[in-house]
Amino acid sequence: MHLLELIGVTKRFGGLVAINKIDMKVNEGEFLGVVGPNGSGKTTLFNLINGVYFPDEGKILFNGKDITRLAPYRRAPLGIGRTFQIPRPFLSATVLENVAVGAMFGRMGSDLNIDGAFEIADQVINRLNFQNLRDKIASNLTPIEKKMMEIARALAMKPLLLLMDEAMAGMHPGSINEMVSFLKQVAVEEKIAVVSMVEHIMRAVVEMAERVVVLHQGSIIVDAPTKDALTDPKVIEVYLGKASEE
Amino acid sequence: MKSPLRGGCFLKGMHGMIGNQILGNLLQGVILGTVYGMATMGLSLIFGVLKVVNVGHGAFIMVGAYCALLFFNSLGLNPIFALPVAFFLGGILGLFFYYSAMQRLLKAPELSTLLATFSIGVLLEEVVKLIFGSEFRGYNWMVDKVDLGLTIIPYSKIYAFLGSILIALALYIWFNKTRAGSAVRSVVEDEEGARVCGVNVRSTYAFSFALGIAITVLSGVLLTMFIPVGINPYMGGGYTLKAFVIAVLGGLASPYGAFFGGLVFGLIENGSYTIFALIPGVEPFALTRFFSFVILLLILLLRPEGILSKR
Amino acid sequence: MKRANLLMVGVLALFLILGSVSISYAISKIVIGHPACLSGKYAKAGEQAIGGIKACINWVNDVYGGVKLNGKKVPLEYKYYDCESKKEVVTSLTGRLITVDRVNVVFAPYSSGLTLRGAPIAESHKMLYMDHGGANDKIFAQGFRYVVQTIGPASRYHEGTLDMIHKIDPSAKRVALAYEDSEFAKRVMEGAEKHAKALGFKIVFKRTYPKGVTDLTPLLSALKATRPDFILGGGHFEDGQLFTRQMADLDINVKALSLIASATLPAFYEALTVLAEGVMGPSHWEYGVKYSKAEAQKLGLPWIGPSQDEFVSLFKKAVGKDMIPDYHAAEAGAQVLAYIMAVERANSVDLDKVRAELGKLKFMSFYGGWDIDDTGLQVGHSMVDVQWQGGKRIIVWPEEAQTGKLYYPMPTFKEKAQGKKAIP
Amino acid sequence: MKQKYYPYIPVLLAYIVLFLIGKGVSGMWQLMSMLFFYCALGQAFNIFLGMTGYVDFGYVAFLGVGTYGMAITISKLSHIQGYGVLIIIAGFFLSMFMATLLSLAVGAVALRLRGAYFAIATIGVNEGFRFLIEGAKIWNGSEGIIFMSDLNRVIGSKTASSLCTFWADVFVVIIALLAAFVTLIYMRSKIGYALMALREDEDAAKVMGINVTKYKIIAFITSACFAGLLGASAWALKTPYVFPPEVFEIHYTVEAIIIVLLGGAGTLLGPIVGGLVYGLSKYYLSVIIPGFQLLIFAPIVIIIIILFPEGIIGMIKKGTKGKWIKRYIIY
Repeated sequence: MHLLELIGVTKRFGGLVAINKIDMKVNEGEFLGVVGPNGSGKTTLFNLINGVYFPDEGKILFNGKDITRLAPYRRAPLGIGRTFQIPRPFLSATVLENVAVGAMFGRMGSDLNIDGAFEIADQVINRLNFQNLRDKIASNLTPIEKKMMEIARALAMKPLLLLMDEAMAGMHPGSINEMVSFLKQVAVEEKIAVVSMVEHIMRAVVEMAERVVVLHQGSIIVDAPTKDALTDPKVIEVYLGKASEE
Repeated sequence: MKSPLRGGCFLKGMHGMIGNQILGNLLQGVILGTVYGMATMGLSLIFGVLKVVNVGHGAFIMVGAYCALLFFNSLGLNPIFALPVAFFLGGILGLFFYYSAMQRLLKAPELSTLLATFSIGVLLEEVVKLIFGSEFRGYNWMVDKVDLGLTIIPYSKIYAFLGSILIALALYIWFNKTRAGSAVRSVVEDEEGARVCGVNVRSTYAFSFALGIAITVLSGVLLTMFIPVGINPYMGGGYTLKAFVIAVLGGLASPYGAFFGGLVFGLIENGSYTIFALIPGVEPFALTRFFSFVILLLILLLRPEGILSKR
Repeated sequence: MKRANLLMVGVLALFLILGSVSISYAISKIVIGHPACLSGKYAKAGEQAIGGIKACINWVNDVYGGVKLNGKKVPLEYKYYDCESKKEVVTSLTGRLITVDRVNVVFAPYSSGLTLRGAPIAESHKMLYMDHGGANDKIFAQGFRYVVQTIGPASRYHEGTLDMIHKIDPSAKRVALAYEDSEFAKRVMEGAEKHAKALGFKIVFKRTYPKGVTDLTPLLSALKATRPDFILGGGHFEDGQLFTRQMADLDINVKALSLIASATLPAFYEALTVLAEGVMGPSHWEYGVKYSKAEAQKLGLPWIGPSQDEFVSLFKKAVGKDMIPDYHAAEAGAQVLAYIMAVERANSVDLDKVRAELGKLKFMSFYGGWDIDDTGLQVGHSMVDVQWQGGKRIIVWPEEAQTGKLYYPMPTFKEKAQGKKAIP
Repeated sequence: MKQKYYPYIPVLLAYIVLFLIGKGVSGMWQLMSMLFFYCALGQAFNIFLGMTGYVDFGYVAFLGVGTYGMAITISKLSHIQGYGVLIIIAGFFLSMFMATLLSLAVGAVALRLRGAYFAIATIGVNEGFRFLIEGAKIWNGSEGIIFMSDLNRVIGSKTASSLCTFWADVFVVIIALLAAFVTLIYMRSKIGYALMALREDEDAAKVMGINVTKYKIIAFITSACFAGLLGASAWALKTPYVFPPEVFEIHYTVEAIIIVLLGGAGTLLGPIVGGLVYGLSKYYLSVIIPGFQLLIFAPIVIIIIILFPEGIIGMIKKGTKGKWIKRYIIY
């Protein structure tokens, strides 16, 4: 059985189709890269998976459970975590509190009391080793620090599936590698399936992902193990098409 | 309540008298509604652009009313002459309050902006009270009336009616045909987009706020042409509440929506009275107010984008 | 040491002697306490009331020579604080006046609400509580024993007007009632309705409009359809202007229009100018009323206090500016007179004796008649009716107070627009 | 575990000190009772306004129905003899019940809306409710209820007046303390963190697994309950009459907003500080320059909003994040 399964999912906005009859599977603990140029429907896809939008057609299964029309706040406890393209921390709270909120209402939330949540938050912060930021107020963080904090917040939710929207964008290569290796390590230990979404094919994804799904204009054009995917003519075409813009 | 009135009504027959009354009231409602609509466009414009609800809206209407009052009583001038002055004064007030306060609150939470605009309103009220005192003032512009059979309408009301339409029309043209106008429109529709298209959003903010206040003060003059009495520093509160209902009717963020919202509101308030008056043992007038707020809630729930907009 | 003891003995002895002669001589002054509205929304009325009270106290002390008590003349004193027109403040100040300042009587603050706020404290401390600013009859249905009213109750505001029309124009039968939907105006409306029915008038219209209304057109067009002979209404300051104005707009012409609260104020004429011609309004008292000693003798009532002109000059002295007193001042002043009369008749400041005398008391002053029923409600004071005639306020009713003849019927709005004045 | 409740100590002390001043210094009780009212108002409103960031412009409606709850109970049950205290208690319960009912109704409707739309909707509810009472002549319509005589009959005039002059204020203090305590409990529980999250970013909060609607309604109802009780004691018991225009006066809502903002929205100590600052400045301004209070006050409020949006306690709190003083005193 797959952890996540999308069956013929379609989402329209007014006239135009954002996601077009997508079928997609994610297995437990696997690393999946979702690649696609701007406007290819990646963010919409994430929003469908964690319930910000409901699909117009198709089904979404999580652990075999139909979550197609489940409210977002009921999905997180099932184990769907997420980070945003532009980080959305709770600005007035400290980093620790932010992360703790993740733990409180995440998969373990129901059987965690406040103190428990804060313990988990502490653990996560220590693992990502930014104890120095622990008591800083989120609004005083740098963009990168915010991203880090968001990843920590998502991990504190103890997710089975972690959706990462442009997680490494803007980080300098050193810390990207750090991050990637760290994520891999955690993912393996805690059996987290990571779906990382990026606009451009970059080393990080290649290193991280075992499989890549390439989105183009709302539909999947390629779904293959990373190496094959990257050499696939369709993909190259899409990205050559984009090349001019860069 | 067995007041002989109701007996009388029924004897005279519902259809005849009551019917004419409703029609007469609706006619009055259209005229008043148009002025109300005009008096709400500023609120909607400011919300549309700055996403700020001007809780002090009524105070600016009050300022306009005093303009008309002074023009008539002190200078002996026909209130129509007060219109440009009120517009100008409003613009200045708008710029002043934008740069002194609103500019710093654009990204602030509702809590701050609502309280700030409310305080601005209070400040205006108190200043006016300090200058002119808290007496209820008024002016008596002697004009003729037209008897339409159903009801009688003095010309002053008709001027206010036509004035409102003309100004609304002018705004419409300005919005759609001029560059500045379309800049404002683009910010209302999609601020990010507008920025990308090279619209100077900040100056558009300042400009729209000033314009919004200006037409609000202007509408104050028009309102006194409709009701030239009861002018006092605290007259604004009632209009603020009306303006909210009207703005929501029109979709809150759309000035013309507000204009037509005003029409609808006028019809509701005047039309429903005669109906409620048929219910024994109630105070129909208060019920018309209640009714208008029920409609406010319904629209907020069912069609927050306003009754006129097509989804 | 020794000297001190001697002194003490002496003092004690002195007290004993004095005490044995008579205790009642202990009273050296009578104090009136008042949680007044100096600031806040009733500041205007408050200033007037204080002026009126001071004026009458000065009259009592300087002209009248003090309050006669056991053959001695005892001076009156006045102790007041500012209650800021806030209900939160009235409570404590009333308590303070009674417990700390030990006054002999408390005059209530302005408005029914604030009067109600102080009443329970006065009642619980067994203190006489005189109401010159709370017109709501319901105050006297609360079972207070020591609350006494000088201001006429709201229910009687329009009785005079109805009597007048009943007398001068038997043909006018159709009356329309349109009042503000407020605690006070509602009382006036009920009273007017009762009295109108009693006099055989036909009520063809009876409606209210909410506070702060900005357009009366729907109500007025309904009213117009009932073709009344005259209209009674009003409630506050602004609505009266609106009412008259929109009557003019809709060209509703009646023989008489009487509005409470607003119509007697100068602002009313300033706002409406000629449209206000002939409009009437009831008032508790207006400068120019003709109540006099002679008048009192004619009616067989005892007379006390200054003449009207004396009162006005005393008032101006008291407030220290050239201001004409209005009815707030007059009723507060009259209340002082009522109290000292009761004290003199009781020949004591003992609460129950004074209250009993107040119950029996019936007199006339510059303010007019004064008489309460056994609940403490004012029934002896009839209001005057004022009419705008050529921009002046003329008292047209009751006849004994008249300063001019009534102009009746009121000119039509068309005539007014052409500059016709309501001068008989 | 115990130290969880240390921040409550300063709150408790503050009210005790105020109480002692009121009792001790003659003529001070009235000023204190006014301050009690403002503090309690802020404390109660803070639970919703402060913790969710939603601006309920119709908040006073809950005090209004609370006042009516007490008024109705006393005037309807006054014929029963010898159950005085019980009737008062029943009054409190009815007030709470009515406030809860109204808050449920309003919550179901308005809490679907956000930001400005919510604010406008709540204004609509407040005004609409008032006009319904007046128009449909519910509870005597505009004439209101004057129930002094009933109160006298229920508990005797002596007790009644000590109720009006002293005990009503004591109830207010108790309500304030309760509200503060509940605030602290919420802050130290998941509710508090959920509210913080939805105040900062409602959509993110949803994605984080927070049932925002549930927590909003919890805060809304709690806050409304305290408002109801406050109306019952500070208005109904202190002045045994109720007139619709007085109890639905929107300016009380604005005062409450100012108090919360002044002290620091969403802080435990904020409402007290806000209430004291607001109450005292208002009181002394009206003594020094009667009639001009607002003229001075309005610009001050604007300046505060611009310069100190977090309020007094909010600023201190920010400065002391993670320090012991914050954990125990400033909360």
